[in-house]
Amino acid sequence: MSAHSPLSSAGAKQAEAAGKLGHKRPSWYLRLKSWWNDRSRWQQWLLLLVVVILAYLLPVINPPLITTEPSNDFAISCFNMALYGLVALGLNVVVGQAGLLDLGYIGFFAVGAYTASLWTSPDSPLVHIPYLWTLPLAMIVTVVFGIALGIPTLRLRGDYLAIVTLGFGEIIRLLATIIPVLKGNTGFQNIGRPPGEIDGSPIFSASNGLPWYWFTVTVIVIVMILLGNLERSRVGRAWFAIREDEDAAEIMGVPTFRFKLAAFGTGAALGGLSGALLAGQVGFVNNQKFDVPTSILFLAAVILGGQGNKLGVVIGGAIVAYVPLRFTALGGWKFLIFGVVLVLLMIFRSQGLFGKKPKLLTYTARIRRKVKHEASPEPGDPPHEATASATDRSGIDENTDRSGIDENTDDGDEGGRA
Amino acid sequence: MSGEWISFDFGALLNSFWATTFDGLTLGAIYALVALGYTLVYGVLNLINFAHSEVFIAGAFAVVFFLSSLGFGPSAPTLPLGMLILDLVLAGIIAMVVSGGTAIIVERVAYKPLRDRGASRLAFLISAIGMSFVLQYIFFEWRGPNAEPSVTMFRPKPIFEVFGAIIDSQQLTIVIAALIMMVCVDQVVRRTKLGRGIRAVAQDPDTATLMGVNRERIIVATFAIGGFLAGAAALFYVMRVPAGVFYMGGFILGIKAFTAAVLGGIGNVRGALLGGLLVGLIGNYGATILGDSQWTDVVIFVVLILVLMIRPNGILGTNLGEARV
Amino acid sequence: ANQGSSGGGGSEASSNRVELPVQKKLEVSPDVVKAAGDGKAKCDAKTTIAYVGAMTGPNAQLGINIYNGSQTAIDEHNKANPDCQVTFKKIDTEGDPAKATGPVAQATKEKDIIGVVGLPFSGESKATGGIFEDNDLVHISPAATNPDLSANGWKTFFRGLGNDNVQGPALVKLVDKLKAEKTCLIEDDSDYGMGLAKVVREKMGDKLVCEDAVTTGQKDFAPTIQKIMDSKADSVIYSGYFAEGAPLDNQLVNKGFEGYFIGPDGVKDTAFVKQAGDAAKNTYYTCTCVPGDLIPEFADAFKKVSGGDAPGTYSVEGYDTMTIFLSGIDSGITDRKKMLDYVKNYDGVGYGKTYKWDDTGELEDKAVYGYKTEGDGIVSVGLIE
Amino acid sequence: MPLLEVKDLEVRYGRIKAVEHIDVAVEAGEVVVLIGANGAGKTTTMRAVSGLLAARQGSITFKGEDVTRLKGHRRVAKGISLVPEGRGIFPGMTVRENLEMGTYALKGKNPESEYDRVFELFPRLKERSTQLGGTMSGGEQQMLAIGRALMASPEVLLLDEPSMGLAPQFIRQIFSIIREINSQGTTVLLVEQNANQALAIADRACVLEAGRLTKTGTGKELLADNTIRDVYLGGG
Amino acid sequence: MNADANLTEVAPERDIAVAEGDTLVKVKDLSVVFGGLTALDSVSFDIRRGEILGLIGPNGAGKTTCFNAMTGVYKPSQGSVMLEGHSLLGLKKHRITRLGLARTFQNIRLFGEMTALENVAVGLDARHKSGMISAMLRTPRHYREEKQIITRGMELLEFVGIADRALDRAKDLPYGYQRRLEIARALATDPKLLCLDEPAAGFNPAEKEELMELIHTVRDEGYTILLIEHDMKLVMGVTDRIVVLEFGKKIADDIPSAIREDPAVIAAYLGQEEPDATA
Ligand SMILES: Nc1ncnc2c1ncn2[C@@H]1O[C@H](COP(=O)(O)OP(=O)(O)OP(=O)(O)O)[C@@H](O)[C@H]1O
Ligand SMILES: Nc1ncnc2c1ncn2[C@@H]1O[C@H](COP(=O)(O)OP(=O)(O)OP(=O)(O)O)[C@@H](O)[C@H]1O
Ligand SMILES: [Mg+2]
Ligand SMILES: [Mg+2]
Repeated sequence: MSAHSPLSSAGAKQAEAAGKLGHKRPSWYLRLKSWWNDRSRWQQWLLLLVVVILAYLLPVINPPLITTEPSNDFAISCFNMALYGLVALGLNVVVGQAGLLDLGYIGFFAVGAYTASLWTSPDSPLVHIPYLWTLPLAMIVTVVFGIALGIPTLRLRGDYLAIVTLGFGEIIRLLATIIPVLKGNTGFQNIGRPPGEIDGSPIFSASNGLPWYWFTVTVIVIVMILLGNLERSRVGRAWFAIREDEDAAEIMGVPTFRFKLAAFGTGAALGGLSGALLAGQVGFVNNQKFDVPTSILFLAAVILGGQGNKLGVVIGGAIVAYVPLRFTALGGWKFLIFGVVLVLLMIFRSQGLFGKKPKLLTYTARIRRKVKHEASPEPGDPPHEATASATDRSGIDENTDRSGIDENTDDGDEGGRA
Repeated sequence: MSGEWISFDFGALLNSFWATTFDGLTLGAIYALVALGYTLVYGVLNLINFAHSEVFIAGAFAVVFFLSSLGFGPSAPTLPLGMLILDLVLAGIIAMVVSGGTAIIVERVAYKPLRDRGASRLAFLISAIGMSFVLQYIFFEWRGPNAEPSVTMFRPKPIFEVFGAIIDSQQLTIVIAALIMMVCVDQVVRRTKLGRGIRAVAQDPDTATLMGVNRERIIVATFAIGGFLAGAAALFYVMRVPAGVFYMGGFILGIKAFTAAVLGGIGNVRGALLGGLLVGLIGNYGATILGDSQWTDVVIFVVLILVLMIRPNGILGTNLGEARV
Repeated sequence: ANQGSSGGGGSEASSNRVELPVQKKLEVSPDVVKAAGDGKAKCDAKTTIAYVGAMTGPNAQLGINIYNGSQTAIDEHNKANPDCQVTFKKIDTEGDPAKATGPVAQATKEKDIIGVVGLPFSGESKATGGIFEDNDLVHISPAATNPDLSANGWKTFFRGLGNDNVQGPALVKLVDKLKAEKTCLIEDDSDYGMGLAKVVREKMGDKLVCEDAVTTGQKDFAPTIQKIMDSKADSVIYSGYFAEGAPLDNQLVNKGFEGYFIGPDGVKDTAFVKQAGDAAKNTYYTCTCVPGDLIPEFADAFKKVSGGDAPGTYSVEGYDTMTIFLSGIDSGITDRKKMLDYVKNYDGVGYGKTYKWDDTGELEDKAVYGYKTEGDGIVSVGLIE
Repeated sequence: MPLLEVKDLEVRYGRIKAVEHIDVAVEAGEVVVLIGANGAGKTTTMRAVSGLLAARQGSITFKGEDVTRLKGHRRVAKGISLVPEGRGIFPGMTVRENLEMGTYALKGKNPESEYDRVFELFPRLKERSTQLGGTMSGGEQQMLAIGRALMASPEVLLLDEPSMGLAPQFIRQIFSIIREINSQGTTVLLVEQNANQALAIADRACVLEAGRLTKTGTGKELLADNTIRDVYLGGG
Repeated sequence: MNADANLTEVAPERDIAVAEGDTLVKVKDLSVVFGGLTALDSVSFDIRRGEILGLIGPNGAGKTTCFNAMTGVYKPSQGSVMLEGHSLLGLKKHRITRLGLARTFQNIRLFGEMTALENVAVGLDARHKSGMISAMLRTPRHYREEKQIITRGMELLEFVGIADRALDRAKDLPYGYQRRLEIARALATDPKLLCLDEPAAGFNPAEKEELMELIHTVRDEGYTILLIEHDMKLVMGVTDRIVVLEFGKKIADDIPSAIREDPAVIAAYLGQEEPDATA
C-alpha cells in the first residue's frame, strides 16, 4: 500500500493522517515513555524487577474483576495467557522481525505438542524420556521441520509464502488425523510432566496451573533476553533489513536466505517449545485446535501487541488468550466482539497497542552521546543544512521518539553484561 | 482406516477417471468463481481479502432464505422449466446483490479507514480477519452452529455420456454458467475502461489518480464484482452442497478458493480460473488415488507447494518485483 | 423388544425396502427413580451439582440437550423439597480438550460441588479425567462413548450410557434387520467415528464392500460418493456426526443412491433430517439413548425448561444422571467421598434403563435403541438388543 | 485572471510542515518554473496542485474555479496533468498500455493521432511498444511518463523534474518539446534542477527554500540573479 | 593506505590482490539478453585499481544492465566478470558484495524505517562474522563488532557529511542526504570497487559540485569507483577514464578529454555543444 492516500473530502484532516499515523503515539504512551526515560538506570531496574515480580504473583493475587473465575481456574488461565505470550514471541521473530508472513505457525506448535506426546505418553509406542527432555527435543524437531519447510519455500515472497505456510499448517493437522501413530482425534493421554512431588501429589499437575505458569513465565523471561540480544546484533539488523527491502539487503551483503531460514527456525523452535508446554500442562493432545483459525489468532496476537516489540507481543498474546477465558459466558459474541476490536484497533492504532521500532544496535546509550557530541555543525558542512530538514521545520519534534535509540534497556538485556 | 495409512491405487482413478474429472471440474468452477474475488481484490489492493469467504457465505444464506420463502424445500419442486429457471435466476441475482453488498460493506468498514490512514499491509490483513470473525459470528449468533435445512432446486438428471461417464444437468448448469461469467469478467478486466482502471490502481494508485482514475470508485467496483461472482458461486454451491450453508461454510471453501487463486497466480484473472479448476481436479484425483477423502486437502496443499517451488508466482503469475533494481 | 416383520427380499430397489415399524410407547418401569424424591429431604443450601461441558461453541447443542435434562431434574427436585434446595452450576468447556482443564480445575476447586454431570465428549473427558480423580470428584458422563475412557483406572469416572463397543454391534445388527447385503462404511476423523467404525469393521465381515474416510467440516463428498456408487452397495453406515452425514446422504441420494443410510447417535438429530432433506427418508439410526419424547411426563417437564424444544439426544441421560446425584443428596450425602461411594454402589431404574455400574464405571445395562426418519422427525423403532 | 492560482498553500506530512505560504499564479500559455534545493518542497507543491496531497491551508483555483477540495482524478478531468517525480510508470503494463492510460480521463475517444505524435517525439517508445513499462531503463521510463501525459492533451501540464536521468542530448530535446507543446497552447508548470535550461524557457520562475517562496521573477531576471547563480546554476 | 590522518579508518587496511593502477575488475564479452532484446552486447572493459571510471551512454544503452550483470542481479548470457582474477559469475549477490563489489541504486533503496546509522550498520555487517549463537550469548566478538559499528559507522556518516542525522529514520532524511547515505552504506561493505548509479540525479548544480568533491575524496581514500552519470560536467570533472555504451555496445573507452572530442560519442550521446540559453 502506498503511504499516500488520494485527496478526499476529509481534506486537510486526511493529509494529517496520511503516512505518519502509524507513528503517532497517544499522549499516554509518550508521557509514560518520557517518564521512563527520566528515571535513572537503577530506578529502571528496580521498577522492572517489581513488574516481573508482580507478573509472577498475578495468579496468586487473583485480582477480582480481572480473574477468569468462576468459569475458568485463574492459574490455568494465566498459564494459557503466558503460553500464548510465548507463541506470540516466537511468531514475532518470523513476522515482526523478518517480515515473513506465516499463517501456519500452528503447524510448529502442533509438532511440538506431538513431540512431547510421542516421547512421554503411554499411548505412544516410542521409547519414553523424561518430560523435561522433550522441551529441547521439541525445539530441535520443529527446527528441522522449519528448515525442511523453509528451504523450498523461503524463495517465495509475501503472500505466496503466507499461503504455503497455511498449507503446511493444514498438512500437519491432517496428517495427524491420517497417520495412525499420531492417533488423530483419539489422541495421547497422560503426557509426561516435570518431576517433583509435594505430599505425594505431583507439583506439575493438570489441575494446578501455578507451577506451569511460573515455569512458562521464566521461559519467557529467558527467551526475551536471548531474543533481545539477537535483535541488537547483526542478526536482528539483517532481519529488519530483509523486512524493509529484501533485494537491497541481499545486494548489501546480507545472505537473505540464510537469515530468513534462521528466523524461520528460531520461530519454529519457540512454537515447538510452546506446543510441548501445552501438551505437558493439559496432559492430553489430539488433532483438534491445530486449525487455521487458531493460527490466525496467533498472528492477531502479534499484530495486536505491536509487531517488533517483544514485551508488546507477549501482552498481545496474553490478551488474545485472556478474552475468551474471561468472557466464556458470552458464547459466540466474544468472537464477534473480538473481531470488532481487531478492526477498530487496526483503524485507530495500526501499529498495535505497543508498536515500536526495535533497537538494532547494542550500545544504545553510547551512540546517543556520540551523536550529540558530533552533531555540532562543522564549517565545511554542505548547504543542506540551510535547506533544513523536515523535522527542523515541524512544530513538534518527534525525532527522539522515532530514532529507536533510547537510553533505556527495556528488557534488561544489556546492563548485565555491558 | 486400518492397515497402511498411505497407499496409492491408480486403478481406482482409472476406473472412474472421467466421472472424477467432470465432478472435479464442477467443483473447480465454484472454487474459480470465489477465487476470482480474491484475485480481483488482490489485484487492486495487493491484499488478501480474508473476509471474502464470508462474502460468499452471505450469498449462500440469501439463496437458502429466498428459495425456501418461494416454497423450495427438501424435495425437488415440480415446476415448469421456465418457472424453475426464473426462480433460479432470481435467486442468483439476490445472492449476487447480497454478496456484492457485503463485499462493499467489508470494504467500507475494514479497508477504507485503513487506507485513509496509510496503514501497513499487515494491518489490512488483520482488519480483514477481524471482519471475517465479525461476519462469521453474526451468522453464528443468528443461525446457530448447524447448517441450514437443505433446499433442493432440482434433481440432477443425466444429460449425456462421455467416455462412459454420465454428465448430469447439475454439473452442466454449474460449469456452463460459471464459465460464461468468468469469460465475462476476463473481458471486462482486459478490455473495458473499468478493467484498465483496476489494473492501474493495482500497479500504482497515485499515478492512477494522475491519469484521472477514481481510485475509490474502482476499489468499490472491484469489491462489488468479486462479491457478485461470490454470489453466483453461492447459488451453485447451494445447488451442489445443500447442507453446506453454515457459519463456517465460507471459511472452509474460502481457503481452497484462495489456494486456487494463488496456484494460478494471484492477481491474474485467468490464473484464478485455471487454479480453481485445478484445485477441484487435484483434490478429486488425490482422494481417489489415495483412497480417502481425508487426503483431498493434503494433496491440494502439497501440489501447491510443489508448483510454487517451480513457479514462485503461480502458474500464470508474473514477477514484477525483480524486474528492476 | 418389538421388532417389525421383514418386508420383501430385494435389496436395491427402494420399493423393496424393509420398513421397521415405529415404536409407539415406551414402558416406564414403576420403580423409576424420579428427581422429586419423597419431598422430605433436608440438605445444606450450598450443596451443588455441576454440569461441566460444552455450552457454547460449535458443539453446544449436545450440551444444551444434556443440561436442560439436568435442569429439569433439579427443578423437579427443588420444587418438591423445600428444605433441600440444590444449586446447579454450569461450567463451559466449549467441548474443547485444550480448554477443558481450566473449567474442570475450577469445578474441582469449589468444594461445594460434590458431583458433576459431564463431560459430554470423549476428548475432553480424556484430558480431564485425571483431575477429577485427583480430587475425588465423581462425574457421570451422559454422552462420551469412547471405550478407552474406562480403561484409565479412574475411580471417579462413570458412564451413563453404553460405549461404542455396545453401539457398534448394534449398527451391524440393524443392517441385518434391514436385510441389506452390501455395505459401505464411511467414517469421519473423530475419535467417536473412528472408534465405532473399528467395531463395525470387525463385526461386518463379507458384507463390507467399500470404505472411505471424510474429515470434519467437509461438505462436498464427490470422491466418496463415486466410490459408493461404484461398489453398488445397498447400504451405507456413516460413522460420524450429522454435520457431515447430512450433506453426504443428500448428495448420495442426488447421485441416485437408493439404499439405506445408517448412522449412530451422532447422526441422530433432527438437524440431520432438516439438512439432508428428502434424502433422510432412507436413514436409520442407532442410539444408546432413550427416546425421551415417548415418556410424556418427562417430555412435558423438559419443554418447560427448554422453552418448548422436545427432548433431544441424551436429554434423558442428563435427567437420569442428575437424579442419581439428587437422590444421593437426599439420602444425606454432603461430601465428595460419600457421593463417590454412593454412585459406585448405585442400583436404580431410570427413565430408560437401569443404572448400575461395573468396577470400571461402565453401565451394565447395554440397551441400544433403533430409530428411523419419519416425516421431519426421528422416531424409535425399539430396542435393538 | 490566472489559469492556475495557488494561494497561501500549506501542506503537511503528519505533523511535519512541508510547505507554507506558497503563492504561485500561472497565466494561460505561460511556462512557469519552480526551482529550489532538495527538500525545498517543490514536489510537495506539485502534488498538492494535482490533488495527490491535501492542502492544509490555502486555496488552489483553476480557471476561476476553486479546486482545493476536488479529488485528484477530477482535477485531471478538468485539464491538470502531472508527470510525477519518479515517473510513475505502471510496471506491469506495456508501453502502449501505459500510453493508453494517459487517455483514461478523456471521454471515450482514443485518438490514434495522439499515439503518432508521441511516437514521433519518442521513437524509442514505438520500438518498445510491447515491452513492460517496469523493465524500461530509467530514461526510457521518463520518456514514457512525458509521452503519457501528452496523450491527455492537458490544459496545464505539471512536470516534476522531467530531465532527471536523461542523457544530455535528450535533455535538450525535452526542453524543446516543452517549448513546443507550450507554443501549441499548453500551459506548463515545471520543476527543474537543471535551472539553466529551465529558466531559459521560463516566462516566470519562483524559488522555493525550506518550504517557503523566497523569490519570484521572470526567467531572465532570475538567470541574472547572483545568489541564484551561485546556488542553482552552478556558478556557470 | 592513504595519507589523510584523521580519516584513516574510512578505508581500512584491506588485502587487495592487485597493485595501484593494475586491473582490478575485468569485464569481458559481457552480454545480457532480454527476450529478443540484446541489452548488453559483448562489452569488455577493465577497471584499474584506484581510478574513477565513468560509464556513460544514451538512455537505454545498457549501463544499469551492465551494473546488474556485474553485481549478480542479472545473469549474463555470455561473458565473464573477474574481480582480482576470480570470476563472479554464478555467485550469489551477497557473495559478490562480500568479495568487494558494492553499489548504490538508480532509484534510492534505503531501509526506510531504519536510522541512518543502522543502514550503515547493515553494510558493515557484510564484513562481520557473529551469528545466532554469538549474538544471543554476546560473545566478545559480538561486542567488538558492535563497537566497531558505532565508531566506523559514525566515521562513514561523517565522511559523507550526514552525521548530524545519524539517528533519524532514513526515509525522513532529505533527498540529498539519502543519496549520501546510500554511498555511506555501500562504503561500509568495504568494497574494492564502488559502483554508483546516477548518484547526482535530482541534484542542483551546487549539490553536484559537492558530490563531485565527495567522489574525489572517496577515491583519495583508496577506493576504486565505477560511475554512471548523465551530467557531463560531473563526469568530465571527476573521472579518470570513460567507457561509452550505445545500444548495448561499447563505442569508446578513453580519457575524458578524448571522449569529449570523439565524433561517435558526440553523435550518439553528447550532441552538438551549444549555448544552453538558446536551446
Ligand atoms: N512522505 C513524506 N513524509 C514525510 N516527509 C516528507 C515526505 N515527503 C517529503 N517529505 C519532506 O517534505 C519536504 C519537502 O519535500 P519535497 O519532496 O517536496 O522536496 P523537493 O523540493 O521536491 O525536493 P527534491 O529536489 O529532492 O525533489 C522534505 O523535507 C521532505 O523530507
Ligand atoms: N528486464 C528487462 N526486460 C526487457 N528489457 C529490459 C529489461 N531490463 C532492461 N531492459 C532494456 O534494456 C535496455 C538497457 O537498459 P538499462 O537500464 O541498462 O539502460 P541504462 O543505460 O541504464 O539507461 P538509463 O540511462 O536510461 O538508465 C533498455 O532498452 C531497457 O528497456
Ligand atoms: Mg522533488
Ligand atoms: Mg540506468
